[in-house]
Amino acid sequence: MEAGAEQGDIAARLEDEALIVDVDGYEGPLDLLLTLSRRQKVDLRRISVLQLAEQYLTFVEAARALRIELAADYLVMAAWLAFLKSRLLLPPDPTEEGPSAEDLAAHLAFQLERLEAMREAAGRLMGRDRLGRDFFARGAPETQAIEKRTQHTATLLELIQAYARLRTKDEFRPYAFDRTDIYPLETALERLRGMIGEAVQWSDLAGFLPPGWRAAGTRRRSALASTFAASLELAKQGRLDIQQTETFAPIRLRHRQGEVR
Amino acid sequence: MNDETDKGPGLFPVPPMGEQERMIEAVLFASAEPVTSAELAKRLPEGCDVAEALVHLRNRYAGRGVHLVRVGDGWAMRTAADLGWLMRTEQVETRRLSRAAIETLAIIAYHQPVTRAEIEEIRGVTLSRGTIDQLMELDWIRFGRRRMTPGRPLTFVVTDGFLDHFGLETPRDLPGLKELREAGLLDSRGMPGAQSLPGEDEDEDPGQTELFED
Amino acid sequence: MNDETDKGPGLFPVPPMGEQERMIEAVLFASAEPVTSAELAKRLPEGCDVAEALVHLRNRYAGRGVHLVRVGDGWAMRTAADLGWLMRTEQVETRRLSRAAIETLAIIAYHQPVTRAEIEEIRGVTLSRGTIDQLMELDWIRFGRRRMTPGRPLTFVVTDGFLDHFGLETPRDLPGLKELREAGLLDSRGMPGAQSLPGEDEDEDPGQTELFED
Repeated sequence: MEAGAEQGDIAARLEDEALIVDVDGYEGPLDLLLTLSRRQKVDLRRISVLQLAEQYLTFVEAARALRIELAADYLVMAAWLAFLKSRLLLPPDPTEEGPSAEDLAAHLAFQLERLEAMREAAGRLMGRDRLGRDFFARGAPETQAIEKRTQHTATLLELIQAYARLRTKDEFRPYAFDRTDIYPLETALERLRGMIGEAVQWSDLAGFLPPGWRAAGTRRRSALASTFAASLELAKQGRLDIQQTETFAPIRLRHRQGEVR
Repeated sequence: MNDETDKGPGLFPVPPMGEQERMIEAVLFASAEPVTSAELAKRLPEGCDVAEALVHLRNRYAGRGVHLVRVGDGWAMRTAADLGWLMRTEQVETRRLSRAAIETLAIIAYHQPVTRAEIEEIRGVTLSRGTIDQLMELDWIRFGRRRMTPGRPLTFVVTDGFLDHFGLETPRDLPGLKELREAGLLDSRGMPGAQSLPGEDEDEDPGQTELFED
Repeated sequence: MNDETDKGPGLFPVPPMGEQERMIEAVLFASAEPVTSAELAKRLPEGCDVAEALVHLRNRYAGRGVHLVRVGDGWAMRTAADLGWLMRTEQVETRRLSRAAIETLAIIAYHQPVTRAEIEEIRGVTLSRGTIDQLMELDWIRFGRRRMTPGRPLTFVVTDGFLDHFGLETPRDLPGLKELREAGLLDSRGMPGAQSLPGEDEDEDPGQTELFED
C-alpha cells in the first residue's frame, strides 16, 4: 500500500473519530449523512450515494470499534445503506420487483438535498428583519376608555391544555395503580419478597400470583409479567434462584439456600 | 447594530434633516412613553437638530389622522381627537377565561353532546351556574338534544361561534390526546392499558378522534 | 362594536378619500396588532373604499420612518427596519430557539400544511417534545385541517403572527420559495416503493400546494 494512501486512511479515520465523539451533536442519521456528503465536495445533485453509503458504514464500524453505542435509528440507516450498497454493486436482477437501486439512491440524494434546502431556508428566515428586533409595533396603542366592555377570551392552546390537564390528572400521580387490570412491579416485588422464604422447594412462578389475578386474561398476564420481573430483581439480589427446564416450560423459583434473611 | 462608538463626533456626517425626521418618527412611534427632546438627542447620531426635526415632523402630521403632540416635557404620536369615535371598538377589554370555564368548555368540545353530570364527573367538582351562563353568553356552547336516559338530561354542544373563535373547521380538528402527547403539549406519558376515567365514553378505547366519528 | 346609527346609508355622505385615509391611519396607529380590511371596513362609515385608501396611505408612508405593511389579511404600521438600531430600548430579548425548532418552523412554513410525519421524514429524526409546543406558544404555528388520508393526521400551518414577526405579507413571500418549488424540493415524495403505513400519509395531499397557488 502506498504511504500516501495509508496516510489518507489515517486522516479519514481520525475524521471519523471526530464525528463519533460528536455524535450527540447530530440530529439523526440524515444529518450525519449530510455532513459526510460534504466530504465529497460536490453538488448534492452529483453526490455518489455508493461512496456515501461506504463512508457511513465506515463510521458505524469505527463507532463499534470504539464501543460507542449508537442510537437505533443510526443502525437502521446502516442496515439500509448496506442493503443499498449491495444492490448498487450487483448487476440488476430483472426478476426482482420493487424500486431499482438507482431509484432508492436518487431518493436518498433527494432527501439530503431537501434537508439542506430547509436548513438554508431556516437560516434565511431567521436572518430576516424581525418584529421587536429590527422593526417595531406601536409602543403605546391607544385605547380611550369611553365604554368599557369585558370580553372573555381563550386560545385554542389553552383549551386543549385544559383538556389534557383533566384527562391526565390521574397520570400525574406517581404510580398510583388504581387501574384495575394492572399489577404493578412494586406490589409484585413486595409480595414475592414476603413469600420467597417459604419456597424451599422449586415452585411454579404462577403459584406466587395474588388471588384474584390467576384467571386467564389481561389481569393474569399483567400479574405474571410483574411477578416475573420481580423474581429477576430478587435473583439479582441473590435472594432466589430461577429455573426453566426448556423453552416455554414453567418458570420455577426457589429461595436461595444459605441466604441470611 | 450600531453602538456608542458610531456617533463619535466627526466620524460620521450628520444625517440630512429628512433622515433625522424619519428617525424621530420611528422612535416616537415605537416608544411606550412620551420621549423628551433630551432623550431624542441622546438616541440620534451626534450633531442632529432635534428641535428642528420635531418642527418638520409636526408640520408633516398636521391635519393627518395622527398628530405629533407635546405631553408634559415629552413628545408623542397621538391619534387626532376628532377621530376618537373610530377607536371605540378598541375599548373591549379582554380577560382570560377562568379555569373552570375553560375546562368545562374543553370537556364539551371533546365529549359533546355531554350532560352536566358528565362534566361534573370528569372535573370532579360541581358545575356552577355562572360557568354555563358565561359560555352561553359567549355563544360558544348551546343546548344539544336531551339524552335518552332516565331523567332525560339536557346535553351541551359547541356552537359555530366556538369553531370560528378557535379557528377550527369542525370539532374533529381538535387534537386528540395521543396527538397532544406527540406534539409535546402533554407532559405525562400514557400508562399502558390505562383505562378511561369513569363516566367517560363507553367505548373500550378512548381514542379521541373516535369521539367525533359519525 | 360600531353603532349602526353611525353609518346609516345615505344619511351621511361618504367622506372624501383624504378623510378615509386619515381614518385608517388613525385606526392602524392606535392598534399594535394588524387590523384586517374587513375590520377596517366595519369601522369606517358606509361606502368607504378601504382598499383604495390603503393604497394612498401606503404611498404616503413610503420611505418614512414608519411604514404601512400587510400581514396576511391584516394591515399594520411598523417602523422601518433600517432604523432598528435606534430602538435599542424597545428591543425584546427573544428566547434563543433550538436548531430543531428553527428547522421545524422553516419546514412548516415552506411545506404547509404539513403533518408531523412529514416533518420527521424531512428532518430524518423524531420531532422532540417541546418543539411544537414552543412554536405554538410563540404563536408562530397552529393546527391546520386534518389531512384526509388514513389516520387523518393533524397538520400544522404558520400564523399571521409568524408573518408579522418575520415581516412577510403572505406565506408566498417566503424567501426562495419559488426556487425551492421549481427545484422540486417542496414536493412530498415518499421512498420509492414504500408502503404507506396506516396513520401515515401519502403524497396525495389536497391542499399541499393550494395554499401557495394564486
